[in-house]
Parts: sequence; structure tokens; C-alpha cells
Amino acid sequence: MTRQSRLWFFLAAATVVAVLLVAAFLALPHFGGGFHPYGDRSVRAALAHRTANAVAAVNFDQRALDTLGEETILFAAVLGAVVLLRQIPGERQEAPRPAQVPAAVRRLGVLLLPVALLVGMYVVAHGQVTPGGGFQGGIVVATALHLLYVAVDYRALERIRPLALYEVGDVAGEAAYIVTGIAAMLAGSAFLANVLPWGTLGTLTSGGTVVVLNAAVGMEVACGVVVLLAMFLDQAVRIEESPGNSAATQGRTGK
Amino acid sequence: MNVSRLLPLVIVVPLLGAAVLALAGRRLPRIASDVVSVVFAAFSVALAVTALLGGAHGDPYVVEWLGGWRPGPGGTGVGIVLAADPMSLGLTVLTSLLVLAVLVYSWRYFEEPPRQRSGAFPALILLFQAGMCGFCLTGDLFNSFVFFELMGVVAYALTGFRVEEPRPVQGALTFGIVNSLGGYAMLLGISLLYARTGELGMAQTGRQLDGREPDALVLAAFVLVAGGLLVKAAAVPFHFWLPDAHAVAPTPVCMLLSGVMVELGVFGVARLYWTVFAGPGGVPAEAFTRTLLTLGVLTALLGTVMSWRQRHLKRLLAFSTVSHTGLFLIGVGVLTPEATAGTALYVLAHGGVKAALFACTGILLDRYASVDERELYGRARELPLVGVLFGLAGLALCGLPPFGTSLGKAVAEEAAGHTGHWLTAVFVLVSAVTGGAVLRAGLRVFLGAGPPPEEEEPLTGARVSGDEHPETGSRLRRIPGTMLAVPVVLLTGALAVGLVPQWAAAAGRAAHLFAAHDIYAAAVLDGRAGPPEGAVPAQWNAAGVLLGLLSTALGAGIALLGVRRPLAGFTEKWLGPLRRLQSGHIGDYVAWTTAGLALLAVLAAPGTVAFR
Amino acid sequence: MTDVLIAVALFLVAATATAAVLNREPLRQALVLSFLGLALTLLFTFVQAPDVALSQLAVGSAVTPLMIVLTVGKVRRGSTSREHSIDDDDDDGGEGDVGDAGDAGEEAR
Amino acid sequence: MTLLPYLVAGWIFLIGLYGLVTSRNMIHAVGCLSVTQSSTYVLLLAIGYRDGGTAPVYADAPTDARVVDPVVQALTLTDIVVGATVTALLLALIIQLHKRHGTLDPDELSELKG
Repeated sequence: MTRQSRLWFFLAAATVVAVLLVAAFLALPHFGGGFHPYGDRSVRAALAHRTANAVAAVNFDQRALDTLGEETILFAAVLGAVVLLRQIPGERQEAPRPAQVPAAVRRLGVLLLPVALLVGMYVVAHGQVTPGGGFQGGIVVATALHLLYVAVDYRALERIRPLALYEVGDVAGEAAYIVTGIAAMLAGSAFLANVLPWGTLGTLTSGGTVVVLNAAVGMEVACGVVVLLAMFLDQAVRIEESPGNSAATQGRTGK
Repeated sequence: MNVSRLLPLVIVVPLLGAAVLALAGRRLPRIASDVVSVVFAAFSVALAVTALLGGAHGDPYVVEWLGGWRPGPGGTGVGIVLAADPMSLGLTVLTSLLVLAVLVYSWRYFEEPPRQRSGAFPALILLFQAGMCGFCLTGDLFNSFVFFELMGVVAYALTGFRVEEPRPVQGALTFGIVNSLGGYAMLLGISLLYARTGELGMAQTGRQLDGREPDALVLAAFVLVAGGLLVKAAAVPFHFWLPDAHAVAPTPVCMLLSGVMVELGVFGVARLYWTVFAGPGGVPAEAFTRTLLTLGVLTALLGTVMSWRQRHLKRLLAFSTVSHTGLFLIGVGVLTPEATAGTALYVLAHGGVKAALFACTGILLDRYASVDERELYGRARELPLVGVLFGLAGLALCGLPPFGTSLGKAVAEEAAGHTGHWLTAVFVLVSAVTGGAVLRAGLRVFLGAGPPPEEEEPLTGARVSGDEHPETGSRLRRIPGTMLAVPVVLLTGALAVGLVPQWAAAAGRAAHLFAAHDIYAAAVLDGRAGPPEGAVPAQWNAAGVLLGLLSTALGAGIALLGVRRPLAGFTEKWLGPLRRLQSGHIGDYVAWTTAGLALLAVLAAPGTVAFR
Repeated sequence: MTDVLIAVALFLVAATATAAVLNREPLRQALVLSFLGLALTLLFTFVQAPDVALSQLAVGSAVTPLMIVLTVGKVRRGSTSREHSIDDDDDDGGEGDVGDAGDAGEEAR
Repeated sequence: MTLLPYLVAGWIFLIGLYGLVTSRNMIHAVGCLSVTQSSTYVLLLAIGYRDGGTAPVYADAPTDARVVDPVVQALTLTDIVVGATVTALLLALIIQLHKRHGTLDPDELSELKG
């Protein structure tokens, strides 16, 4: 299709879809309405299991399989990125160049790094009590490490980032989630059942397996995102096409 | 232990295997990671078979509430349910068996970069298995979205696996964008259903919908969720990504994509309809039938035409998958248990046959570094066994009795014939021509039939490769036993589907339980087993055998004609515009996807919403 | 009061989403996308979803734009390092390739 | 106000599609895809909102407080992770796409025709 005809074709189709959506929205319960049967039940179930953060209770207890699927998607994407962004024949690794960073930026970054790491870990640890949890905290931890790249340079980041270790952490987080689920089966209950003592509402150890699964997710997300970003950073900073390599030109002959 | 307790393990065991491989892959030699992956996949097969057999002897529904969140009276709960009926368990077994076949096929020889981590490829395959099995087994709408996305993410990575070549990366990217859009549409639809019913379980949602008249919200939810699933199923006009991805993915991955993943999309639509929308508050039967028959016939015919005119063997097979998906959609859309049973058998046998065809094509690729019908002209005379397998698979695709494809086709086309006689004709025509295309290619490649190809005929056939690379590192001198054994076993399986009467009878019972809105909800929510009364076993009859022979004869006939290519100019003139639709342009594909949603809305609206 | 805040956040979201689509130059789009992430964070906070707001903040306005920027950096570097550099992704006009190359270099140091 | 959040969700979905259809650069297209996905967040959370409700966290609130629906929030969290991972994989593919084809313009990517 030409650009013009494609656009008109799309606009015609999108008009029909828009009409459909608006008609559906008109039939939706009003925004802010009180009809939330599943939500109400879920809050009651969360409190029964002494989990103060009902969202964490849904994620790690009531609908823990969704979160297993979600973590597996992340796991798969990390593995996929490792495979897709591998160094292929005809490419070489370049040593990253040291960078000149203004002293103020450097000082600020180095100062912020431990603070950000602490915040991240706090967010992971309090997931069952306050907003936040393994996923949010894990991402904060992972991005915090990259402050070192901004404040110093790539070599500094690489020194505190032994990738193999993070890859192990990624796998360990995923495996810990699964093993916790299976342990519940061995204890005579269903897969991913909350078999640990639930504790007292609002305390750090409340919520039973929610704590364990939350920590597993925190570990997997922090390590997985570090590996993921490392693959992109390696491409952006390290991996170079060898001069005179034909791999790139090969593809273009087809055009 | 109750058999239902095993159900989550079907999904979890491959996940554990993937974790082991990702962890140990750096240190394990190739052979060890191959063994580990096969062991985990086989364990999962064993679990799925146990659940299937357990269900066959006791309650046919195997229902497991995860986390022990069993619902209270009235079926209100907070947990996720894995609700397996014989149909979904059968598909799970097929999926796991194909995964096993793929792992054996890529045993040792399939080159799996990156070198230093021999576990990455089998780990991804196991994750793919987990995603597909989870999608089959779950009884929860949002959970099925999660597994839909898991299947997707793994499949994009696997499709683009050979990043050294230009086409896999483009195919994978197209696949990723279009499928993600499908996933988001599906999620929008699930949100609408949640707003209306306040539930996420399929059974609960269906029950809640039954309470009131369908309206625009129900229609939109159906269009969005079904649209997402139809993207996965590659129904016209959502199908464009499929040939682009299946033609470029590594051969073992193609076996899974074409053999079972696309069919899971069809299964998803069928299950969505029966569990959620089949009640009085859902989409009326005639609206659903109208929608699926229209899409199915279009898909079947377009796939057939496009398949016939390919010379790139993998692309030919990919389009033939499109056309068969169309037939499956028709079988599902007719909405009778008989048609559903036939479709189930058809899917089972087609999975084996199509995977076997890809396996044979992979052998050609690894030996001759080409999958082009003309480049390979007569060169494969030295591989008579592969040729025989290829030919048999082509005949099976045509519908030659007693292959399972033929039985499935016979049962489905007879049931569809009650809705319209012309549908029977579609079944015969489509299987004849797609099978004929395979036979034509086989005749030319393995026997050197017909005139040798001239130097260049730029008008006919799609873009030709010229720069295909074997997937085994270097060209194979000798075909490894594992690569040959896999298609032999797969074809034997497809034959067995047609020959073992117990399986056909089981398919009849499974369809009876599957195509049942109220029985499903009662089994999942109230723990009441639905006795399969009046299940009609799927079986051979004279008309089916004759039609099978007819389509085979037709297929062989046009294959012989096609070998001489007397119609090349003619087909080109009439089919050129169709070919240009498959432009490889992501903007076009997104526009078509939007148009597909619009088309679904227009088709499903009459009868669902009252125009006032 | 809450309703007003929600409405404002909704308009912000709609506006930044539209801007993210209309900004066809990838680096600028990455920037707008992180604004979209912030607008969504705001909206989620107002509709009482702090958990979601937190992850949207981390993912939508940090990780995703960062990955886009790294990709752009790699792509720009890839095409400038080759002698037979093909004019790749800048047909849409209006973008200063020189300035962007500078940004990309900065990012990919 | 009763419809506005839903309409915004619909708008974002369609504008994202528009961006994909008219995109001239695959990186931009992936950005548009993530815009499209934002519509699902907005719709889900809008559906779960309850007038006067507080966040479903009982750290300090009394256990009979009126809260918004926690389920949609959990779903949205999952959805956000899915979106980020898909974006990552697609961008990884784009890096390789550019290496092999030397372009990211869909109009010039013409390997897969017919």
C-alpha cells in the first residue's frame, strides 16, 4: 500500500473500532462506582492472611500464578536478550573509553548510589506492608547501580557488575519462586498455597509466603534488569563490527 | 495424591528445567544440556498423560484451585483455577510431545549459539512449552493473557534466534509487534468483562454474563479478546505476521509454531466462546458462527492460494498452516460437538504432519543450504527416505485415508456440511491444493520431475533466498538418525490418530464436554461432574473415505500439473494483487489488524446488539 | 477535588501520549515517553494506586526510555562508523543529525 | 467525568495504532507500541476506582476503610512488567535489524514480500 492509502484504510478501520469502544464505554459502570465484587472479596482474603498491602496479597497469594507467569516472562526476556544481543562472528569487543565527568556530578552520583540502593531494598522488604514490593524495589536497585555509569564510567560499572553472578541471581529468584510453590505441595497443600504462619497484620514478617515470594521476585527483577541493561550497554559501548567485515553488507545485498 | 494436584506441575516442571539449563548451561557440555532438556520435557509429558488418563477414568474435568483458594458456595472466590477437560489436556499432551520431538530433532547437530552457553536454546524451548501448556490448562482470563504473552515473548526470541541473518530479525520483529498488539487488545477486552461481571475466571465470567441481555459492551469485549486470540491463530486479516515469522525461524522452532502454537489460538477462541460467551448473555450462536465461518473461509482460501504459489519451501508450509487454520476455524465455528471432535483430531494429526514436513525441509536446508524449490530441483534424489516421508506427509495433508488428518477432515467436513454443503467443498478444495503444493515441491525436489527450472523467471514465485544457511554449523554430509527418526515418529503418530478407534471415540467425548457452557461452569465452580451423555464418537464412514480419496486424487493431479507449470502466467495475473498484500511492511500489518477488529465487530454485531 | 486532579492527570496523559506518537525522532520520543511515564505516575497516584505508580515511575520513565536511548546510541554509532554509511532513519525531516549524533555519542561513551 | 477515563484509554489505544501505521522508524514504532499498551493501564485502573476510596493498603488505615479495587492494581503491575520485557526484546531485535539491513525505515525493509 502507498503511504496515503494505508493511512486512509487505517482511519476507516479505526473509526469503526472507535465507535465500538465508545459504545462499550457507554455501557460500562460509571467511573468511581461501587461494584467491585472480586475486589471486596480479595480485600477480605488479604486481611484474613494478615497481609496489609492487599495488592501484594493478590500478587503473591491469591493470584500468585499470574506473578509466576510474569516473572517467567521477565526470565525469558532476559535469556532472549542474552541470545539476541550476543557477540556474533565478525564482531569484536572494544575496551570502553574512560570518560571525563564533572567532579560535582561524580560526587553526587557516588553519594546517591548507596542511598538509592537502600531505598530499593527498603521498598522490597516492605512490600507486604506498604506500597511497593519486589518488583518496584528490584528495579530501583538495578537502576541505582547504573548511577555508577552516569557518575563515573562504564568500566567502574563493570567492576561492580560481575554479570555471571547476576545471571545466577536471576535464575535463583525464578527458582526460589517455583520451589516455594512446590514446597507448599509437599506440605500437603496446593501449589503456591500460603502455608507459612501469617503473623500479625502490619509487621515485616506478616503475610506468610508473601514475604518469601516477594523477596524472590525482588532478587530476580534486580538481577534480571541488570543483565538486560548490560546486554544493551555492551552493544552500545563495547561491541563493534570488525573492520572489513561482510556481515553487515551481506544483508544489504538483498535490497 | 489426587491427580488434580499434578496439574500445575505440567507447567512448572519445564520451568524448572529452563532454570537448571540457564544456570548450568555455561558449564555443561552440549550433550548434557540436551539430556537435561529432554528429561524435563519428557517428565512434563508423563505428567500430562497421567492427568489425561486419570481424567478418563474418574471425573473428566481435572480442576485445581491454585494456592488452595477454593471458591465458596455460588462459585465466588479469589484464586486462579486450572481447569482441564480432556480437550485441553489432549492439546497439552500434543504440545509436550512436539516439544520433545523438537528437542530430539535438534539433538547435538542443531547449532545453538552462543557457544559458551549451550543451555540457552533448549531453555527457551522449555519456557515455550510452559507457556503453551499454561495457556491450555488455565481457566482464568487474565492468567490466559499472561501465558499468551509468555508464549509470545519466547516465540519472538526463538524466531529471531539466528541474528546473523537479515530475515529472521525482521520476521521476529513483525511477529513481536503484531502479536503484542493482539495481546493488548485481548487485555482491553478482559478489562471490559471485568468491569461488567467483576470476575476474571472464565466460568464465573460466563455465569455473570448470563444474567442479562448482551449489549455493546459484551460485543466489544468479544471482539477485543477474540481478536487478540485470532492474531495468534493467524486468521485473515490478522495473519500477515505468520508467513514472515514461520519462514525465517529456525526449523525446530517452526515445528512448534506451525504444529501447535497457531492452533492454540483457535483453541483459545473456541474455549472463550464456550466458557464465557455461549450463554444467553453472550454472543448468540448465529453471530459467532457467521463471524468464524467468514474468517475461516477467507483464511482457508487465501492460505491455499498463497501456499500454491510459493517456491520457498518453509514459506509454502507456513501458508499451508494458514489455510488449515482456516479449516479449524470453520470446524469450531459450526458449533456442533461433531465438528469440534473432527477439528480436534484434525489438529492433532496436522500437528504431527506439519512438524514432520518442517523436519524434512530442515534436513534439506542443512544438507543443501537451500529451501528453494527450483534451486533444489532434482538434487535430493540421493535422499529417498526423506523423499518418501515428504511425499507421505503431503498425501496426509491432502487427506489420504487412513491418516488422522483425513479422519479429522472427514468428521469436520461432514458436520460442517450440515450448515452448508459448500463448506464441504471448501474442505476438499483446500486440503487438495495445499497438499498438492507440497507434493509438487516434493516431486521436483526429490524426483526432479517436470522441466528443469529456467534461469530466471522473475514473475513467478516469491522472493528467493539464495543466501540460506544450514542450521547445523556446516552442511551435513550424512543425515543424523535423530533428525530422520523424528519425522518418522511424527508421521506414525498422525497415522495412529486415524487408526486407533479409542482415540477417535475419546475425541468425541472430549468435544461433548468441551462444547458445553453450563457443564463447564458446574464442573469448575460447583465441583459437579458432567456425565458425557450422548457423546457421538468420531469415526470413519464411507462418505468421508471417498471424499478423502477424492481430495488426494485432486491434490496429486494438480501436483502433476503444477510440476509443468502451465498456469504460471495465468495465476500470476489473477493473484498478483493478493501477493502484494503480503508486503512485509509493519504499517500495513497494523492497519490490517485494526481492520480485522473492525471486521469482527461488523460481523458479530447483528444479533448481539439491538440497534435502536 | 480528587476528580479535578484525576481529570487534569488524564488530560496530561492523553496529551503526552499524543506527543509521544507525533514525535517521530526516536531520541526526542524517548524523552516524551518518560514524560508520559510521569503523567501516568501522577494519574495512578490520584486513583489511589501507589504500587502501580511506583512501578510505572521506575519502568515507564526510567528503564524503557533508557533502553530506547541505548538502542538509538548503538544504531547511530553503527551507521556512522561505516564508510558506506547508509542514510538510515532520518527521512522524516526536521531533525538535526549532527546534534543527535552528539547526543548518541554522549550516551554511548 | 463518568466517561472521561475510559475515553482517554480508548484515545491512547487508537493514537498508538496510528503511530504504528505511520511510523518511519522501527524504534519509534516500538515507542508507539508502549503508548498503545498504556491504554490498558488506564482502563484497568479506571475500572477499579471507587469514589472516596483509599489505596488498598492497611498499614495505618483501619481495616474497615473504604478502598479501591486491589485486583486491577495487581493486574496492572503484571501488565507493566510484560510491557517492559516485550519492549526490551523488540529493541534487541531492532539493534540486530539495523546491523543486518542498515536501515530502520519500514519502507526500505523489503525482504519479506509475497
